[in-house]
Amino acid sequence: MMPVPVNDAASLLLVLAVLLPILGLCAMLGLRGLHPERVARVAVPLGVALAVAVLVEVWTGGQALHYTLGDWEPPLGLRLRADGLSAVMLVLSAVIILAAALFSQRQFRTPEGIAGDTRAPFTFWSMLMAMWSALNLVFLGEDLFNFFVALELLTFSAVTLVCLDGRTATLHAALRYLLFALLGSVLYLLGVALIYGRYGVLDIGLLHELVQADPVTLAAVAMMTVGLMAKASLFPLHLWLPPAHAGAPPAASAVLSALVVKAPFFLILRLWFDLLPPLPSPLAGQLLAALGAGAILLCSLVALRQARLKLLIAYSTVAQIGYLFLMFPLAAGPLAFWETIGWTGGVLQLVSHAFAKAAMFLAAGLIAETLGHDRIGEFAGLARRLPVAVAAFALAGLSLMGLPPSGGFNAKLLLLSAAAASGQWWIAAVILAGGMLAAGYVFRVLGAAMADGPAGEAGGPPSPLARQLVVLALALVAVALGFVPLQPFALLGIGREVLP
Amino acid sequence: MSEPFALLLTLLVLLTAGWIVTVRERRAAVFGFIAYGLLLALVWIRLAAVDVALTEAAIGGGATGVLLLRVSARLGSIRGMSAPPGLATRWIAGVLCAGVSLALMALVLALPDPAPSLAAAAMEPIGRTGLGNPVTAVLLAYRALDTFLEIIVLLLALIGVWSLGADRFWGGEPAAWRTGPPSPALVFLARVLPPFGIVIAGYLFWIGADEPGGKFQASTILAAMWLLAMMAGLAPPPRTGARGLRAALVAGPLVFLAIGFAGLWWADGFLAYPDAFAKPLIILIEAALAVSIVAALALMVAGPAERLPRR
Amino acid sequence: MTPLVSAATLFGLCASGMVGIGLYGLIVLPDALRKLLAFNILGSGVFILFGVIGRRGAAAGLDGDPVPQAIVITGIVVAFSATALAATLLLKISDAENEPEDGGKDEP
Amino acid sequence: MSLLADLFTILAVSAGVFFFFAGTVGLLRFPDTLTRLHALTKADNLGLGLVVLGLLPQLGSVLAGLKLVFIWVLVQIASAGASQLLAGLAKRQPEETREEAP
Repeated sequence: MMPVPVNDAASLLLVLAVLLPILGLCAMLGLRGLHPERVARVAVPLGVALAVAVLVEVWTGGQALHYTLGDWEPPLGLRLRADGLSAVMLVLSAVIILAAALFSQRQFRTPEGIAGDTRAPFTFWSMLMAMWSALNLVFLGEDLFNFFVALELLTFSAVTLVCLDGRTATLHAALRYLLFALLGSVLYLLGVALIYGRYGVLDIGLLHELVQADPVTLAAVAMMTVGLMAKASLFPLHLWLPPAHAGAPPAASAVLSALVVKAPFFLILRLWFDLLPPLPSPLAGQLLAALGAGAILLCSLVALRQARLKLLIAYSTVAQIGYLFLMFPLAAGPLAFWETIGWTGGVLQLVSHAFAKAAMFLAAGLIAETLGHDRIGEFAGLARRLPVAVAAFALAGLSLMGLPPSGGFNAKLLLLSAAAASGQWWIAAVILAGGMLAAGYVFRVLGAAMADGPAGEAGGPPSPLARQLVVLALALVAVALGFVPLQPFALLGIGREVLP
Repeated sequence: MSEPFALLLTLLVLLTAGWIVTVRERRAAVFGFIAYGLLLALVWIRLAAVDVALTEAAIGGGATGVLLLRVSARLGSIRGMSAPPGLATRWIAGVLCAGVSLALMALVLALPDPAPSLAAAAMEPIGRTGLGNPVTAVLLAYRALDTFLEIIVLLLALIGVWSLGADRFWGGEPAAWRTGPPSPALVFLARVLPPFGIVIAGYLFWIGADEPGGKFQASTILAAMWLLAMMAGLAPPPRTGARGLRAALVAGPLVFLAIGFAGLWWADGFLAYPDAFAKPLIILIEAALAVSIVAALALMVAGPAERLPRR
Repeated sequence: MTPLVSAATLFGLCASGMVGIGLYGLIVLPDALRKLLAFNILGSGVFILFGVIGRRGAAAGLDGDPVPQAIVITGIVVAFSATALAATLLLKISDAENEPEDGGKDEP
Repeated sequence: MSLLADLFTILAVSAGVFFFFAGTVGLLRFPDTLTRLHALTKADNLGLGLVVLGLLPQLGSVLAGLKLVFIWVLVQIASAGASQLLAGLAKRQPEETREEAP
């Protein structure tokens, strides 16, 4: 058994990170007089501070934080745990949510002179809070059923945000999303049932010491993985994502694409690297990578043909998620997985895609607001009218294409080197082809926007500079990630050494 | 009552399930689903899980049934999610799903014997909670965070339901069942049943600490009584923006959190109870949760606001 | 008690069948409300499987392991919430499509 | 005494089961909603009543007996009310409205 650390003041941060947004939700729901955006103005900075504090604690302490809830030890009780990767995800979520909140302050403000709350602002802010809580729980949880509850919180808040504008098309998208997500949850739960039937334990840390690669365990993990794939929209279970992400309000699309699809992927990582023993056969990893490759190639091609900007960005999300699944065969090998460049590259891809994609969706939101549509064919003149948004889109595009300097370039270079070093040339070829296709769709948008044309004079007041700067800041972070050193980070290994 | 009964029950459950997915009429499928919920409750009793049986009968059969009946009565045709599949698709799906079932059966038979269990682990410290029903101990002590989040799931679903109403009705009354004056039979039921329902709910709530029963089952019955009164026009549905209603909805989570955080000072940490006061604290949490659950369940079935708020 | 005929095992097979039937309905039924019913059948199959696992774990003077039972109670409430949300969504779509002048607000 | 009680239980429960059976056959075979309801309520009233009556001598305590009788009374009220509602619905919609079929 691992030594069980006692709860201390630092580890209480984990509890607060999960509960603070829920407290915000309760304040919004319980007190109509407080306008929800005002509650968010308090809760969001506090939440960011909590996430940063966790990262600092984990980094300086050099070890994972634990909190055992109600002093009931697992397997009976539940605990929270933050290692290096969780801390990174926590800060990533906090920053993206902060950007989404800043971007939406004006759009989702309760109208002047109304004593209570109104539909769209209340729904947006309360669901944003719930989603944040659920994300933090996914990143900090240790218990397989606890994850199920977190995933359901995530689903309900995401689906509600998707159909916020109430148009029939987005209602259809939300329904399809909900059905896919529910199917995913049930398959995941089926796997949890089998794991419990086999071991009588749901805590990942304890399971790691017990698991054997027998049929029940492998079938259970396979079912959970398929369920999570449906939620992470890995090809070919991606059909729900483009209409849903394209139909949501821009800030919601940004959070959905940057974070919500990453949560189930994070759980797949936990299952495959932290729960299972090193697999006897690399076949499963190859299969996941093959699906990822399918996503990169096919969905990039589909993105190239989209007439609407938001749909193009959404298809690009599915393609970029494909890259994440390349890391399964690439992190295998003689080294501990967190010391491989395949692992580092995968995590860097996750983080830089989150920033780049959030920037893109918010830029698309600004463009649609200004022009009244997002048809790429009618973008001529846009660069003159919205230079900051177009520049942000271009910088974010740099990262998606994998051109230097950008986080995407470093991530893809690391994955490419890992593929070359392990002789998996087909993966290297897919990474290169994916980069070219991404260049194709990014330049298609930029080319249209740079052209001279009437969009420069279209009506409507220009967006406030503050909102444009939020978008630019996100894109600049995606670029700045290009200056991280090209080697495994010690931070991502914190808390993993205890796992043999 | 033993294996032949279990076999009969298995066949009935599977036949009903098969009927629900193959019957032609939508309404018939909904009725079939309500019967299916009751059959499941019997299965749960045979599995010696009386707590679950009560929950299944109340929520799985009852609340879901009323909800689906209300929806199917008003639901028109919807542009298909997909066209009706052809014979080939159905055969492929059938073979695939049969394969899944068979594989799952093999896995069930492959589960280890004797089975791993936390029963002993759950009974050992149960004295510290002051409870007699181990299921309640799991829900409110060992895995209290799950239960807390489950209430939040209910609230989220309710906000989701509300958000589907129109902007101008936000904060107004749900207008379910406004198809003419209520029938005398309904009014009769709504007058006669609630006293019984309240007594039964109180009983279930109170014994939940030591015997099968508890807040979910009790709350569902209370919510059903409230809905009955709303349907019969005896109690107007509450405005979704009413202060009292909003307070009721957050009462459960807030009391839960307050007692949870108080554990930092008077016990060993968040969500820990001091041994001497564990039982009264747990009952206090359950009572507050029950208030929130009744409100959330009833309003979720009633649907989004469809009438202007009264100013 | 040989494992092949015990009631728990029988219900385990029953749960497997329910999962298959629910999955089939979810795939082939064109009507969204019927898909929702199928999802509930699929879910109840998983819950019964938890129940079987709990029953098999009878020990310490209990008729079953309380942990899976508590999990199922949580699961049933979550499934109800999902059903309520999906059903309301369906109703909203149906209203919007069947009276486009009144209910739907189809602006770009 | 106990033999007599057992005999009574067997007779009463069997009669109850017979009414349930007859009611179910009626539900399946009768032509329209109203006659089907008639068959069902017979099963509810008499069938359940006889089963409860038959079980009474087998119970150890008066409280348990009261609970059983209470359940029977509740079912009476609920089924009477529900039948009224269904009958009202049947009167308003004489032909079963067929939903779109798969």
